[in-house]
Amino acid sequence: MDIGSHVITLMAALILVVQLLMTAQRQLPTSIRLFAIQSLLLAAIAAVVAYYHNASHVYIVAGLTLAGKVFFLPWLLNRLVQRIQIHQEIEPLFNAPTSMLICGGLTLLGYVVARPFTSLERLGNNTLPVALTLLLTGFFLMINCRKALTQVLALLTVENGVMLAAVAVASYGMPLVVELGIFFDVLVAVMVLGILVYRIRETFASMDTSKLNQLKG
Amino acid sequence: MNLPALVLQLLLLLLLAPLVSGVIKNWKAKLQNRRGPRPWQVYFDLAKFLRKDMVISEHTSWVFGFAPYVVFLSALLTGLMVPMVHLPAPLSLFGGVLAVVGLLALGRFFLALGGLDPASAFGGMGSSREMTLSAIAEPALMLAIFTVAITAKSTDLSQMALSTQSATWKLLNPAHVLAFAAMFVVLLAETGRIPVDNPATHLELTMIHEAMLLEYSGRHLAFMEWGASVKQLVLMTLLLNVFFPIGLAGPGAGAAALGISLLAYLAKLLALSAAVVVVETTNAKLRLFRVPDLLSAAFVLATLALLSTFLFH
Amino acid sequence: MNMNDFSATLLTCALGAYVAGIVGALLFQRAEKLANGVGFGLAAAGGVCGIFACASSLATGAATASQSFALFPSLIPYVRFGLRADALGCFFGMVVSLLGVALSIYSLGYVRGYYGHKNAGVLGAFFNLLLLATTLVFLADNAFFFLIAWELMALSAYCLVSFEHEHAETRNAGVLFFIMSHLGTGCLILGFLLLFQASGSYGFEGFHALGDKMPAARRNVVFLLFLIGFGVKAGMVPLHIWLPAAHPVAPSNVSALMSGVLIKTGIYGLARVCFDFLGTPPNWWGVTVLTLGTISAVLGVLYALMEHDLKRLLAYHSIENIGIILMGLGAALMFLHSGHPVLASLALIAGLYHTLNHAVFKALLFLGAGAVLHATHTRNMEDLGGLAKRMRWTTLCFLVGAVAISALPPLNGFVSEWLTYQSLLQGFGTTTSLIRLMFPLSGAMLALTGALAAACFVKAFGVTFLGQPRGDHARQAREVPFPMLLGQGILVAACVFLGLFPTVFLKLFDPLTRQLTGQQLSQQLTMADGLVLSGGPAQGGTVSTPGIALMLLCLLPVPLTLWALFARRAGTRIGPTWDCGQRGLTPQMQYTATGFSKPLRMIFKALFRPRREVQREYDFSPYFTTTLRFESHVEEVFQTRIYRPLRWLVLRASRRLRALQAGSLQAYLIYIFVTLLALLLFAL
Amino acid sequence: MFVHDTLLNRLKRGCATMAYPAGPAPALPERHGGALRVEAAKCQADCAACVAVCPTEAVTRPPDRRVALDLGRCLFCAECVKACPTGAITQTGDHRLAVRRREDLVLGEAGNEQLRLAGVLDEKLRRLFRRSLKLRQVSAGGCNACEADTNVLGTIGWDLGRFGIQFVASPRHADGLLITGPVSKNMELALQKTYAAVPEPRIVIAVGACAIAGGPFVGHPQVHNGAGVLLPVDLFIPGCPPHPLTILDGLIRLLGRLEESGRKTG
Repeated sequence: MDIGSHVITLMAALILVVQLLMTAQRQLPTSIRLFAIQSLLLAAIAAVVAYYHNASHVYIVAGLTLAGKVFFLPWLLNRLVQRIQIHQEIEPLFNAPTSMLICGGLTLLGYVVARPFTSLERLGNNTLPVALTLLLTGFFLMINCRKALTQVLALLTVENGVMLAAVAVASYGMPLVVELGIFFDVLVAVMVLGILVYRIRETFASMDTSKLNQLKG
Repeated sequence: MNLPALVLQLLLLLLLAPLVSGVIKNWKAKLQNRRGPRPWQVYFDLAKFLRKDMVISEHTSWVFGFAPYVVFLSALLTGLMVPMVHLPAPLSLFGGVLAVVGLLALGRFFLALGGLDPASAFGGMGSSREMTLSAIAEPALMLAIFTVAITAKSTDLSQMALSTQSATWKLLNPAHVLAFAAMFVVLLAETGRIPVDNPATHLELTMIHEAMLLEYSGRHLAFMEWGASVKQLVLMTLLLNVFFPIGLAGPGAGAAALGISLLAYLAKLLALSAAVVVVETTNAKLRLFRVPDLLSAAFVLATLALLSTFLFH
Repeated sequence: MNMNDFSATLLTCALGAYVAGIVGALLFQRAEKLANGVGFGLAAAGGVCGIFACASSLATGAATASQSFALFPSLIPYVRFGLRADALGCFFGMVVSLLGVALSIYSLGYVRGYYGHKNAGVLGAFFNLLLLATTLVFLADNAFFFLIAWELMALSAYCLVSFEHEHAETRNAGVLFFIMSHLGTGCLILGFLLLFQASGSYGFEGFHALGDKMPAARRNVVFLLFLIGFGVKAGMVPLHIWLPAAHPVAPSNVSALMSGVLIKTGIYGLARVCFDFLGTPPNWWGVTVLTLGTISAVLGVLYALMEHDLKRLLAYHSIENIGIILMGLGAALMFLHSGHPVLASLALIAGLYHTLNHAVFKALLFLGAGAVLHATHTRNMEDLGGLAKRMRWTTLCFLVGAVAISALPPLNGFVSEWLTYQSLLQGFGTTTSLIRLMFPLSGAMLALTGALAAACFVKAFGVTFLGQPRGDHARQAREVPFPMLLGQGILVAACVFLGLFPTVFLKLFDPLTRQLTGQQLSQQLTMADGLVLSGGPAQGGTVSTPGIALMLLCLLPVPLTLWALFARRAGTRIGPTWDCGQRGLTPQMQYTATGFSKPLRMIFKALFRPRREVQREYDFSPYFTTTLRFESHVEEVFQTRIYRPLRWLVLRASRRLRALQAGSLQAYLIYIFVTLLALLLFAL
Repeated sequence: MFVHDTLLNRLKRGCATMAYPAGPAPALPERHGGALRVEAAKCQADCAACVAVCPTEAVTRPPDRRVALDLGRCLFCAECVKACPTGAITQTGDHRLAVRRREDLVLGEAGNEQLRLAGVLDEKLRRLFRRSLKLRQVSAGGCNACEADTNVLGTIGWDLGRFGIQFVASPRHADGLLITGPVSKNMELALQKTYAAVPEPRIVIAVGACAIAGGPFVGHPQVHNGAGVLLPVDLFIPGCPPHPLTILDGLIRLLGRLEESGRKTG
């Protein structure tokens, strides 16, 4: 039982590392690839939890994450990147060092806030703080970069954080219907955002969302 | 409620009402140093109106012919609810003072409609002014009634008279005196006496009560006039027997007690008529928009009466 | 099958009839006659079932023992679509069903006016939806279900109000109604949330006597929220501005339903919250409700007097009568506080009996106004007149309604005001503090209201029906089709029956007062086996409306014998009205509605601030005017003094807030992120 | 205090109404000659002195017949009395002038040197109006002198109200019309409508020379020469203007109240 928890803690830490990497670098394709790795780790955690709690429906969740977030979504985003031919995130709000610092602060906040709840976890300790940090840093990532596509990616990492919390803490408690609900919700959101990104590209010849303020009356 | 008492009071009501307004007219003339019509002149007028034909306007609907009967019957019914000679009034079970005020309002409602029906400007003016002034007079009347009803813990007129009769000091009680003053002003307003409206005027523009009757003739006019005089008698009796129930015969009174009670009642009635006559001859008619000030003064009097119910004892 | 199931099944089939009415009306939209018949026929059927269901459960006392039965299963936790036909709900259910029957029959005739240019099916559908929603509001047993039904009612009422949406006036009135009712609903939601917080569940039986368990401050907040929420719907004075705007523009059968029943949902809510939920009230609640009631009554009738639009006049009278009902409820609350349950139930009966009476005679008056509108296509009294000879039956029905609303014996308005007077009078002795002065003073204001109402309805009836027709629309008016007269006839019968036999209805109030104040007064208030109504304490004063009516007939022989004795040979001649010998009276010489209320406008100048403009055009000399334009109107004090400054403030604040909407996505994300962080920090 | 002084003053003055008709009639002013008396016998053969002098041709002397004085048209200016050489026309100082029929006003024939005074109303009307007569006054043109004198009857001295006679505002309440003035063309419609508005049974009283025969305006194109042309008149009270005593005498004589009180004084 403790092997499982060790494995899960390790993978949660790895997810956190991947998240920090995403905040630091500028390249779009690498971001997508990092997102795919993160989703893969998440699917693995789900599989381990399912194995140790022999909760069959969690396997489905792991499978779906694998199929959806590791293969389908990165493929979709990559196709989009090829179509738009923009690979650089030119000037984010905060440069790399400050954003790294902010992510550190957010991680600290995540741990402080999640501390009273860590007793809930059965497998792997403090996966919940990681999930919370994932959520906060994803949010910060969204604010940080202007490009619509990276904002979509940031939204997906936030969703990964939520999924991690769900799987790690209440995997056997969370009814399947809610999981499915969240999953499909994300799927649709991404598709819509994809179209939106494409439209922004069409109208403003750039993915920079700050152009949107020209729409003001 | 026994039938003989009812019939007797009905007859007394019908016969006494014109006499009272006749006496008031006669005394007013005496105070104006002229001989004036005899007190029973009103009977002659009523008898003549009954015999005469009627000319009805072409624009009127059935409401015009219906109104005189409502005015006359509602006045008579209120008369039967008010104790005149014998203490529990014949119909006291059917309604207390609130029913009396309600029935008088019913009579006024149809009188005003009768004024509006023939499509003449005078009728409309009379109805408008009558309804306005009676609306302003209503709170003062109700507050004065409330004052007495509160001390008597009942809205039944016989009960009020009994409670005032039982404690003689009640007559001088400031609450009763103030309430009586307020009710006296409302009496002048309701019966269209001088400070508010001049009953003997010929100038249509100054009339209030008379303007609504301009289109009535023959027996309709007789019922309207008779109803108005019965209403005046009812209001005066209400004033007298609630505030000064001296000599009012109790429930099981014999013939002698009833006789004394009748005499006492007539004496009080003449005294009140004298008061009305004095007010009428020594005052001039107020301008229409000064009358609300008079009536709000009455309202203030009634409020003071209410306050003094529990300030002084 | 015991009584409870009988009324439950009847209730469900009533609701079923309404639903069928909606579907039927929409299905047969194309065939107007069919849609009208099906829609309103089913509404009438639903009404009849509703009356029997509620009356039977009230009469047999099944109402108090009734459990709630779920209408259909609910998926969401805390929400349960349960109906409970308890005494208060049944009483109001009976009111809405009674009106539903009369108004549906009336609508069968009234809607014919809409054939050709408006869709009668849609009107029928929304009419049924409004009836359904209102019945559900009265019988709902769960806060959520109540709010859903409340919202459904508001929406269907909005659609019905703006049915004739081609006029701008209607659209504005509809939007105003919409905004105001949602302000109220907002307060209700907050109130129910606070109640949920105290009781843990949304079921009404959980809320019972919850006030005693809640801390005083929170209880007062809940009371204020519900007072504002239900006050808006009831049309209490400061929150009344939507009522005189919405009722005149709605079709007449709808404004009758709204004025008869919709504003009563506010009263039902107040009664449910103050008497059922919040336990023994502090004194200031009763004082507030009594004061607001008195102010509503007096201002309502004063503004009604200034109107010359027939339906706006009736709308203002709704505010007046709501004021009178609130006076009854306020007095009842004060008696509950001072520990006099008998007096409290007397005041409650007075308030609720006036609710029933007002529903009946106000609907009757609106139907009368609708009939006048149907025949003359105008609501402006200045163009009407002389309808008494052209629309004989409508005139009679309107007169009965006018006598009833002016609280004149022997009809029902007088009975409920008599009960209110009795409760106010006996209230004087309940406390020794200065507060008891409020009772006689509000009694005096009630008397002022009654007399002004009588003046207003002499004006309304006299100017509209009597005299000469002022416009040619009025000259060509003809009597309305039979169903409309039948609808009015039912309500006239109800008015007379409610007026002459009040003691029969007092038995229906027993389960209600037993549930709310634990008293049962019908024996105490009935004397002489049902003919005489007593005010409670012995020798406290009695009234007998059947007695008054009977004596009025018994005294009829007096004038008849005088006629036979003196006037046997007297004839009658029809001649022109006396016009001082001029060339003849033209309709313009009659007293107009504005003229009639002129003395009162002068007396209450301070309140009305009347303004009049006279524009005079002339060619060569000012003494020979060619055209003269006279305009006089009364300032809407509440609009100009309270709502317009409020609106200006809201607009200025929102203009400043607009800067927040910079349009940049990142700015929005930062706002969300910052609030998230703040909440997390706050949660530590 | 105002009320106190008024009451005391009023009570001190006592009743200021005259005793008439129970007591003696108040004296007429000396200028008022009273009724005229015509003794046609004293007339000289072809003397027409009075005819020329009369402003309203009230005196006529057709060639073959005796002199005729129509009191209805007479303004009581007494010019004819002064002009008559033989004193055929004399003033009797009698205030009683009211008559029921228009022809009674013509003096001069053998039997009627003086006026035959008005008899009482027929029995049905008398019993109806004896104690309560409400009149509606109509001024149909004229100089308002007759209205003034009728108005004087309402003062405390004459006090018409004590006989149950009263002037009312609306013709619907009235039992009869009291017409003054020569009924000008302008007032014809008003007079007709007022008469139509009075319910049956009704009477008409014409007061003053104008109302009887047009008075000084007789023959004018804008005038109908008196009320008799349009309405059935029940009582004529000649004079220009008739003295209040004459009007009062006419009214109570019409109602039969005079013999009653007359009987009292024997």
